[in-house]
Amino acid sequence: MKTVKVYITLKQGVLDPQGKAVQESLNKLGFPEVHGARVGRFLELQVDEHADIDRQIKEMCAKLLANPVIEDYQYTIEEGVAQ
Amino acid sequence: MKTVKVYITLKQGVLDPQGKAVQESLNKLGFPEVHGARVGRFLELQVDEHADIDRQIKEMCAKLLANPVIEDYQYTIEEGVAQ
Amino acid sequence: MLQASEINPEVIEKEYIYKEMGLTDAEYKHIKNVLGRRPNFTETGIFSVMWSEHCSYKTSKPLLKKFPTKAPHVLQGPGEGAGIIDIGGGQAAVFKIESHNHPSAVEPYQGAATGVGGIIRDVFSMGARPVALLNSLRFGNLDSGRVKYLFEEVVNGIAGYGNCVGVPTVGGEVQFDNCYEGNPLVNAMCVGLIDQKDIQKGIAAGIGNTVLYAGAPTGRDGIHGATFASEDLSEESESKRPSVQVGDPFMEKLLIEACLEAIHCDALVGMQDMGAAGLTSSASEMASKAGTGMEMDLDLVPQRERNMTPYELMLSESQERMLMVVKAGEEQEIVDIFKKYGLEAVAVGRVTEDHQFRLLHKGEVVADIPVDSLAEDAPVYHKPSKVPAYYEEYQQMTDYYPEDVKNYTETLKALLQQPTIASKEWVYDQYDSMVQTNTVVTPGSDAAVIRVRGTDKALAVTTDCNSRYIYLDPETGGQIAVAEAARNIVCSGGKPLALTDGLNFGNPDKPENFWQMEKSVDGMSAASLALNTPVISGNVSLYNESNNQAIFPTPVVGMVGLLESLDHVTPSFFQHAGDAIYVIGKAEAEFGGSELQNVLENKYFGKAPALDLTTEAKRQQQLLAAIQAGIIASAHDVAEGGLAVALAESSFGKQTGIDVALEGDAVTEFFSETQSRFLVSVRPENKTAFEEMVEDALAIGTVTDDGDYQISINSERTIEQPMESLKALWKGAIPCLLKSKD
Amino acid sequence: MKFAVIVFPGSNCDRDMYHAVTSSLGEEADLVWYEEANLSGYDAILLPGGFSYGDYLRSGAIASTSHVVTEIKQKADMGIPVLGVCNGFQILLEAGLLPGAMLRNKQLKFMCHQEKLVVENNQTRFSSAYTTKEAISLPIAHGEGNYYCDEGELAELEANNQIVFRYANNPNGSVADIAGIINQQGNVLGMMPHPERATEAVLGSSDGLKLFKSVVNHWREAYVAGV
Ligand SMILES: Nc1ncnc2c1ncn2[C@@H]1O[C@H](COP(=O)(O)OP(=O)(O)O)[C@@H](O)[C@H]1O
Ligand SMILES: [Mg+2]
Repeated sequence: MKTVKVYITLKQGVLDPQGKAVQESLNKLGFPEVHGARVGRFLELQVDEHADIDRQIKEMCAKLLANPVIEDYQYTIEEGVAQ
Repeated sequence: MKTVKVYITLKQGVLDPQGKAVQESLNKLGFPEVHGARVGRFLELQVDEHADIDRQIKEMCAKLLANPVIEDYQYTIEEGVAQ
Repeated sequence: MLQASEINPEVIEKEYIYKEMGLTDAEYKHIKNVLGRRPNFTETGIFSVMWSEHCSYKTSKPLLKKFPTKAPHVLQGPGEGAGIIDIGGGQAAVFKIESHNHPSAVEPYQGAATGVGGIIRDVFSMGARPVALLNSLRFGNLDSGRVKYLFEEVVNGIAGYGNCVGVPTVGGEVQFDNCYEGNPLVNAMCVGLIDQKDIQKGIAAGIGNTVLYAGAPTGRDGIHGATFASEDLSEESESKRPSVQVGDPFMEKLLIEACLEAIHCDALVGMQDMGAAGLTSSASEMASKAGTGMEMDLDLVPQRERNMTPYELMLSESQERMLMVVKAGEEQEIVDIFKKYGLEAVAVGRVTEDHQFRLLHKGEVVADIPVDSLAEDAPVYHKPSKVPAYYEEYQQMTDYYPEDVKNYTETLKALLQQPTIASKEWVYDQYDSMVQTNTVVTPGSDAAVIRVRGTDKALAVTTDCNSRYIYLDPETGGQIAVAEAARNIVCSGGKPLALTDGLNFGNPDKPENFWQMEKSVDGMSAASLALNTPVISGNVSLYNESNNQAIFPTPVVGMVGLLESLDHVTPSFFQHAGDAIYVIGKAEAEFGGSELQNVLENKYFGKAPALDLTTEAKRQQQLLAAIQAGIIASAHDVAEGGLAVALAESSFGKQTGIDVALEGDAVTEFFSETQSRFLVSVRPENKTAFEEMVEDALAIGTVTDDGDYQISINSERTIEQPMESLKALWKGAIPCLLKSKD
Repeated sequence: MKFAVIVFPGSNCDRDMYHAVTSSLGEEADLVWYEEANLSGYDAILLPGGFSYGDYLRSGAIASTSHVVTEIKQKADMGIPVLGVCNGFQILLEAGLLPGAMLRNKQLKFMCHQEKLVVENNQTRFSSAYTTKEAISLPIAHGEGNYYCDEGELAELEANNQIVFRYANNPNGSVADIAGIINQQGNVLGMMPHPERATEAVLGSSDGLKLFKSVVNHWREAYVAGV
């Protein structure tokens, strides 16, 4: 079993109102050092071992997990089951 | 400037309806190899260099970024500005 | 490590483990008597939740008996998932209110969301389609970061769940007072519609019939929820945090559709949601009500987590689960319906005739309890009650009169910006109030109005409770809460039919708190009798305290009324320039518990306003008759902030102005909170008819088109303001408080 | 004329759409469960609002991968009119039947109220009963209605007159105040405001009725001989 971690972020250039709100709140809360924040999604998948896993993850991302119009994704494949 | 990446996940045992919907949908889409999915959040912060940055990130997570009642978080601190 | 379930019966007794589960020595002894032996760990847990206040009402039962619960139009009073009233034409309205205070204090989004989910299940488990949601909320003052967070997240949670599940949130109320700072209140009400022939009950009838479990698998969430709800909020409850449940409104939506399809099957015998105390209470209550027993094999219960113990399975409060009893041999029909919606319905047990509640796990009997002992043998406590010192002191005070009001305009502006009075648009804009396309009157009015599709009828729905009056004088305040709800229904054009009550109080072991409960219930009962609005369902939430300080007694009233025709729908705001403005009822100098007292003194003391139930009933009947006769252009009740505020509120709906002349003491005329008063507008041609139909009405002015708020008192122009500027203050107050720095 | 109202798990404006078509408009409609979908025999396809699959992952994303959406694409290619409202619009975007994507409202809040719109293009089969630049009022009810497309796509939408409705006072941050767009062929319309909630005066507005009437008019003219 592999643990696939997928990080999905809004594309550069796409306005991120949530990120902006997070940054402002952090500044207000007493963290003026924070100059930018972007909010994305983080998925952890448990996937069977598989020769073609790399291609498969790409396909999952393209078909469902990320929306190519607004989002980019990255992923890592790790051994074993995450806890 | 540092790039702080924060990964926020639901605590073990906390219901993740979103993860379940994603898993079922991946299975249906022709990826029966996916046995589990959990959906979390992923934040990228641009933060000024700072001696105490570690403690500060923890504080940000505790105060705002993560909901300690149901979520866990992890983070990494990287050099430079992410693109 | 020793698994909790392996703690043996001797140890439970010797080391008082049962006390940690919330049972007293006497209760434990009683259980031993009932069983004729020591209960094992699972059984102790089952008794502890069933005998908790939340499920057994052991403290409140003697009080609840006082409520009038019967009337010809009551089809189902207290005792089922929700109460039911006849609305004619073979149809009925189903409704109930429920609190989720403690979970919301710990995790406001999920606490509020699961509160909404739970009350919706109570309604559709009766076979009714949920058609409206309301909520009644209380928070501390909006000046601390924590309170703002709680407020924002609770609203967010209600929206998140209600919007997704597709039931419009059409009304409710929010009030802010210091006493709720550490213990917010989140009460949710759901109203459903049903054809009377489809009414379901939560009964496990028919020996040998199958028990089906449907919906979400069981996890470890919310274990101890029922007992948690019966404790003070303290440091300790922090450590119980992992028990927070997460709602899945998507699953609930599927459950609604599946259950409402299943009720048309002959195979279905009974259905009940798994709410507080989960599988334990739903299963045992269904058997108890039917006079049967039940046997379940816990290995068959769908499970989300591994190695769950019988104790955990029975006490879990995982959301979005239903229990059904289905005719033996006809299970497949039901299973197929659930399958269509992607849901599992699994046989987990059967109805037995031996009146035992028997549970099997891995081939062993892990609980074997006389089923009636869980419900009927639950202890009932008659708690001592004592008049609080503050009450006697307030009763002796000379009547409070605000001497310091000099500038009426500034006072009006201050009142309009008080969060309890200010526009709640920030809240209800986040709720989908229109889905199902029946919402004729959307939030922001006195009562919301939902059309009954296919008829010319409509339901008016509201929640109300001014806890300040109840704190000052629980009996009068209790009457006022019911009367105010009925007033709101009447103003919208409906005839009040029945109510559901959400009794939120502090620790009942303190005699002063218990006295508050007793007196509130007396007051509410008297008013429900006088207004012919029986109590058909309700909920009790006790131990609402933080740092040993109780909240104001807050028995929320949720009321439903019927509009015989959509023509009777009446707006709360003025309609046309030239209409005559009347106020029904005369103001007395009554300021105890008023918003003005709050503004000036920052606390509440003195006497609550008086209420005469005969006058109240008469005025409501006359106003309703006038509405039904079609001679009322708008109607609004005079509440917090008095007539000056009511006049402003009635002017904010359309671009109208007012020109009003009053006589008497200015502070009293403007700001007194005297009860049983209404502000109405009438087209000029209907004035005579109106004056003939409605007593105690005084013409005070006209609706104008100049967009100005103008009042004179004793012929002297006293307040003159552009309506737009007043409206801006009223509308902006809550968003502004939320934005301001902590 | 016969409409298919597609019901996904979590759709919740399906009945509203059904009532708008059958009661207010007086045409035929079926509620069609997404798995049982056989779309032959329908003259138009309606994707209603709601929270298909709980809006989990991204609104409309999971529903857009279902088999019925493939079938809807085929019907759209054949010229059958397809209307997606709110979640239905989100599904059309996710499925690529319309360009762009939906972001969260810029205030990060769900909002529900009447909103003023301007009919930008009345030359479509969904808007011909309106006059051009007609000001109408329709309810919105969404948390993710902040329409996004890049500059190139926007230029194309503008050039082809594909923007059918714009907000008069942009409530959610949408690019170019876009409230509803149509595909190039002119038979697939997606919009965030709810016309089906505005077909009876008693509910606050009947401005949505003309949208459905336009669809019926077009169909009568095109397919019913002698009308
Ligand atoms: N304050 C009350 N007034 C009237 N009836 C009440 C009150 N509290 C509870 N009840 C009735 O007792 C029954 C059990 O309530 P409850 O345990 O809250 O329901 P559930 O098991 O669905 O959570 C319900 O029928 C409810 O209407
Ligand atoms: Mg319940």
